Amino acid sequence: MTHPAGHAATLEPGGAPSGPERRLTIAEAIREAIAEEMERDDRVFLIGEDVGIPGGFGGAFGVYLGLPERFGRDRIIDTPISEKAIAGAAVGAALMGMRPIPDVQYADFLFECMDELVNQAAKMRYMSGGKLSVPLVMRCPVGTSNRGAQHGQCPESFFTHVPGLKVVCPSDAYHAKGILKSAVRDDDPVLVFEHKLLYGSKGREQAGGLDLTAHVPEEEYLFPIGQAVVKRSGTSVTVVATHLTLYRCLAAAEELSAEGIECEVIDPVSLLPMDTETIFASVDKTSRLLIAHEDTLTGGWGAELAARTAEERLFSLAAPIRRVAAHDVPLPVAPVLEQAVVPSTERIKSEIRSLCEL
Amino acid sequence: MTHPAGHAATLEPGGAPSGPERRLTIAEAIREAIAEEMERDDRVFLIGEDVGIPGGFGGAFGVYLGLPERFGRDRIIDTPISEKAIAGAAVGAALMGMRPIPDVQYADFLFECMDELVNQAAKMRYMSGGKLSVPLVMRCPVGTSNRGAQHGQCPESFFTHVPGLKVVCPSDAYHAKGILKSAVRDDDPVLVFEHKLLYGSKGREQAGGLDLTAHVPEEEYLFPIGQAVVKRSGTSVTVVATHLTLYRCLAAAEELSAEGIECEVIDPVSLLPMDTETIFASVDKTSRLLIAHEDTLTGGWGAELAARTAEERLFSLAAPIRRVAAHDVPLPVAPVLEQAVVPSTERIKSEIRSLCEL
Amino acid sequence: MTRPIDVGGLSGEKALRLYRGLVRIRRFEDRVYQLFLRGELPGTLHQYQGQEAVAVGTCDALRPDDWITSTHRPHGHALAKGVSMRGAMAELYGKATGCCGGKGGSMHLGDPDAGMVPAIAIVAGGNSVVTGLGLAFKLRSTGQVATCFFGEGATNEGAFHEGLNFAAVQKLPIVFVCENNMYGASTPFHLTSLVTDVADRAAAYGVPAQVVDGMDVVAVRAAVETARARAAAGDGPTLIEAKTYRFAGHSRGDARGYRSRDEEKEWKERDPIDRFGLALTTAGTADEAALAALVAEVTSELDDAVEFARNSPDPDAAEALTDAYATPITIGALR
Amino acid sequence: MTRPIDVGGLSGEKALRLYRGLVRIRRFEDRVYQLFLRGELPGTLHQYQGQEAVAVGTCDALRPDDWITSTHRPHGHALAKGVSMRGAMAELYGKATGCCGGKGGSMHLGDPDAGMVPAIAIVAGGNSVVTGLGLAFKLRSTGQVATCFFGEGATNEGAFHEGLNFAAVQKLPIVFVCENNMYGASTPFHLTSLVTDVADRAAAYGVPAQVVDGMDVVAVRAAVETARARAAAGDGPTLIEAKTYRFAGHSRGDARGYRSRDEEKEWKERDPIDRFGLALTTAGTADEAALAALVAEVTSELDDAVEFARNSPDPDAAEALTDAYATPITIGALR
Ligand SMILES: Cc1ncc(C[n+]2csc(CCOP(=O)(O)OP(=O)(O)O)c2C)c(N)n1
Ligand SMILES: Cc1ncc(C[n+]2csc(CCOP(=O)(O)OP(=O)(O)O)c2C)c(N)n1
Ligand SMILES: [Mg+2]
Ligand SMILES: [Mg+2]
Repeated sequence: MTHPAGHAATLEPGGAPSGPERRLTIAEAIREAIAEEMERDDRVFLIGEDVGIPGGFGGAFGVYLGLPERFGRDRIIDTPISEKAIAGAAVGAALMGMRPIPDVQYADFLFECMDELVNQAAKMRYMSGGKLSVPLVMRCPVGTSNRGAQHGQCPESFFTHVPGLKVVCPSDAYHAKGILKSAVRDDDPVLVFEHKLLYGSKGREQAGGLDLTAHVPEEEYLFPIGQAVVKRSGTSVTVVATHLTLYRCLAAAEELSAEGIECEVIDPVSLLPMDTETIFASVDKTSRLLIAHEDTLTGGWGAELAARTAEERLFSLAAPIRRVAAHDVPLPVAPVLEQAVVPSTERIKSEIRSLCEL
Repeated sequence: MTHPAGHAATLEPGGAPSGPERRLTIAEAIREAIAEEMERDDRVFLIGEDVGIPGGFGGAFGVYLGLPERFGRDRIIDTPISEKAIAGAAVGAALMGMRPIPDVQYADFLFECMDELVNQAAKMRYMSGGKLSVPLVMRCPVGTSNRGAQHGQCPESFFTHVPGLKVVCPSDAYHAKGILKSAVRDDDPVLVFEHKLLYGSKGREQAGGLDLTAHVPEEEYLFPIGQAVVKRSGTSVTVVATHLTLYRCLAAAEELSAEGIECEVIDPVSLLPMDTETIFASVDKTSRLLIAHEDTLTGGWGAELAARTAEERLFSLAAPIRRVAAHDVPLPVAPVLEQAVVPSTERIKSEIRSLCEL
Repeated sequence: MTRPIDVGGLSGEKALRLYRGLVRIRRFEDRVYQLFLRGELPGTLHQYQGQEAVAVGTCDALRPDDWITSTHRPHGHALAKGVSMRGAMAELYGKATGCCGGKGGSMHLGDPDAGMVPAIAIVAGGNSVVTGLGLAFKLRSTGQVATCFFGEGATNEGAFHEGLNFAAVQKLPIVFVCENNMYGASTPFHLTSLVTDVADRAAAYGVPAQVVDGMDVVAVRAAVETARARAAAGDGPTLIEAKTYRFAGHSRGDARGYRSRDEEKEWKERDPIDRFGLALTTAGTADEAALAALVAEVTSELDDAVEFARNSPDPDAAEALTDAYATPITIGALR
Repeated sequence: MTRPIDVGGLSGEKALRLYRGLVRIRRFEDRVYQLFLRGELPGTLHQYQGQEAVAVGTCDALRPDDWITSTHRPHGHALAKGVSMRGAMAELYGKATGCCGGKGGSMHLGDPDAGMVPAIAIVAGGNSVVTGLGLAFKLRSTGQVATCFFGEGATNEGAFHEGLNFAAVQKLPIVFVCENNMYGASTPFHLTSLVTDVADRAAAYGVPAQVVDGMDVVAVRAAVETARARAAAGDGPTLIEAKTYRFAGHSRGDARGYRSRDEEKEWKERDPIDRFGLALTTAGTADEAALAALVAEVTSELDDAVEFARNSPDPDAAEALTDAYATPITIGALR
């Protein structure tokens, strides 16, 4: 079984290596990552809406609380509600050698600065013949939370279709911290998608009783972009999933274990580049692949992984590649409707079951 | 073999049913479609940059020449360079029951109005509980022509990931006219992607010697959204491709025929919804699938088709699913570089050959 | 600061209509907040208390077949434009009987029958879309006018600029109503713009603009009436800046740490309902009893709406998969 | 109309430097047009003849380590800011020795060594990106200033609005230089804006603005010098509107049917090179011979650049796959 050394072996469900316990939420881990990187490198700064106003929110999800006091409002820069200016400022500053962390509150609002991301950030290095780089890190909260069609999208897949960008989706505090630090040090633009219900700032209830903390060591570490994590070993089927859906897959895996189905659950962590090596090694073992995400089905990142598998591992497969994703509709707000759209543990379970019967 | 009746049987390479010859370029066919629809329905109007200025261009590719004189500049509306206003105006007018055809010149500039397209046009019907609709048709020229990273993209795949939108990619005059008329009559927002080098306005040379005209009957017809066209029958491998790449696949097919490889070449015409029935029927026959597009590989529409095939036709496949696409880089301008990025006939041929050896 | 509202020339009927409009929104919002705290409503809320005079004054000056666009803070706009209280309340509950069938929710309230596009929760999202409403009315010479509500924070968005400029150039029948409540979420406007009055931005588009006391329903109504007439006459859009204040936090759970209690107090002294009521009774346009009776009526309407919403069925889960398209499409087959 | 250029106080050296700047661009563009017609250059061209005084006047007032952003029409900006003629010409040929290695092309000319971001061919694309340049200079107190070139057509884009407002609020060291050549492609500005002067839009952001004769290199230089000093002093951005005219079509193959030959003639009478040359000789700052010698030098430089470009190798096809990332990534493995 090929997976990156030193990680999968000692994993607990939260995903962190064992060691003296220091459990943080994702929000805390991200805050720590930003603070460490700002401390280490004075080129790093934050820029966005409601990020540093005294008495304010510390960003839409409270992640930045305390940072303005520590680093000053010159490096935690509040902006007008102007996504193009925010993203444009980040691109321009990055071109000049800075390491901006722009913030537009919800991933849904990235559509207001697509030109800056797709036409500028992603292409500047190439257009310049490799002379310039755009080391920015855009953090993008995704995921439904009964806020309707314009505040719950998971648009990460769009960006996997943009050469020049990198796209990561950490799902626990350990990897969120480690990969964010890698992203800040990366010379290319990185979009970091985080799931709102996993921040942990509101407690477990919001995420359906999940423990949203994970062990985060005191000592500094990086987690590389492009490396997947095997969250659970199994031999019956390979399950690749991110964010809240990952936890639903893990729950499904536990329940299915009683039925004799042993899922190998993989958190890809990075979508672009994706660690297909780890995933294919698992598929070689299990002969079955199910991909699950909260982003909508058609054209989602699961399609790319399925396509690659169908090209490179067709003959390893004993059954069709199955995807479980949000249905191809905008997000409704009524809880009963919302739950019908996004992948539930039940739906995942029944898909895995039917896949293992094939 | 299941494909829509009445089409595949009588097809010539241009794709039109046989009949008295009246050969038009795509540009002419589109102009005719718009004129007919404007004549038929006074809710239809054009709105965009440089579309109607006297002495001007008739749109960036001359498609609208003559229309202002015929329909008046109230219905061929020139705008500021304001993609958000153009798309927003189209969304708003469509909500009020009009049938706008907005134009932003190049598909690359859609990134300036992504919010209007993705968050508004695509979601309004759903958010309103089905009470409102957004019948707009956005025509989007795509494809490389030595203009570099920001004037040659094929971003159609992004929009296949947006529930609520429809996406079509006609590649010849017959289908371009028929599907554009269907799009105008459709109650949902439709994005029509057309390849610049196939317009035919500049003659064959630009498109590498292709005959860019096709028979377009005098009498009115519609071509439905969601129906594929079998452009060439064959038994060795199914090739699905759009736009200029479709013609390269057809050329490759002719050349490979001499080697005993008979390609079945399918023009999907619509990407969302896609006529997988026709494609799967072909795959059932050939057991091999190659998908080709000028859009970049990772996350392109070929991934979705591959994923669906790997789910629904895995056991029909005798070989891995192969994709030929633009490499995952921004577009360079130097001809030698540009040609190295987009799928060439040679590359297509060698991929098909190697696929048929498997 | 708290100039009395000029109710001269206001008929008793019209006065009570306006007063009722204000009270309906205030009571609705206060009740909704309680229901939210009790866990009856999903998601989040952006409330409208304090700004009622803007919605009511504006919509009262519009024709019933005029249309509005709204924002993430749409409850007041919806009620003022004529979305039924039942439909609005049921939508907040996510019920099948909601004005959007439970698909829209708090941030997307709307109803074609009332002339309200589902509210657009993208800041300034309505500012580009509204141009199409105006364009449709102009192209078909319907005499209708479109009104776009937006906050002062929205004026820093590209959509504000493109929308207003396009409307100006095309002389579209549109009224742009900016509710300047001084904050975009936690951020005070003066940190995001060197001009203090949003109205000063209109000159860049050759558009006339007017600052109006947004806590004075009569003043707002008058300004919009003039702007509507201008729009309907084919003379193009007007920008009205209503200076106002939201009494509540930006969204539920906002402790308002970024503004002072003194400032809040000052603005509460200009409460648009208290002030209007006082003016009416002082001028003798209405008496205390009439106002109280009206409040009682509103309370019943509200009780009924809550009852209706509570007793309404949840949407059928299968409904989640309808309405993305006019006719279902088969790729992305939903399973 | 054709007010003589005031060359008083201009040293001979500086005068000749400016004159050379103008001539270099004009000759470059004229030659490029011929080369294009001969089929030597791929793609399309957006040419700069007529507007030379804006690029030259602006860049002469900047420090070498200042940066500029540019547009789809960047040849003049590139030469004025110090991109080598060889590098620019070879880029137009798509050669490996081009300033962007053949990856950028006509619409993306640029070079970090000259302080020029690869030109952004999205209209107003530079207007948001430039704020980041200014922000970086401000945060690091480098004393550098960023300059953003854009057309009057770009001022209708959201990016113009957001970029200028953000720069104003943050007091960024930026000079916004609008080249108002009266047309965006075929569309006259007056059909797209009710204000005639772009400068009148600056007040909406509390930004000082100045209209300057864009056919007068000395006037442009003076305006930018002042604006640059203001920016460097920490007082924020200035908007300069240079009234100018493009002598050629919008892009190659544009027959200019949307404007009159009379209008073109009027503007050609204000040719920035002729006028400046005349002013210099009239004032005795330079003599005809000196100007002619300079033109001859430019011609040699140009001949050399063409020769260099022609003789340069095409990029290796494998180069197409480099530079998307700092280190190649493996998904989307390129084959
Ligand atoms: C494009 C976009 N950016 C950011 C947000 C997040 N957001 C929601 S409301 C708000 C503040 C809006 O301020 P303003 O326009 O003044 O309206 P108000 O809330 O004061 O009514 C912000 C930043 C959003 N919804 N859309
Ligand atoms: C966002 C965007 N929209 C449209 C275009 C197509 N286009 C290229 S140049 C141009 C006109 C630009 O006018 P202006 O800003 O005045 O610059 P000028 O060409 O006059 O130098 C247009 C519409 C584009 N490149 N980018
Ligand atoms: Mg506000
Ligand atoms: Mg111009």
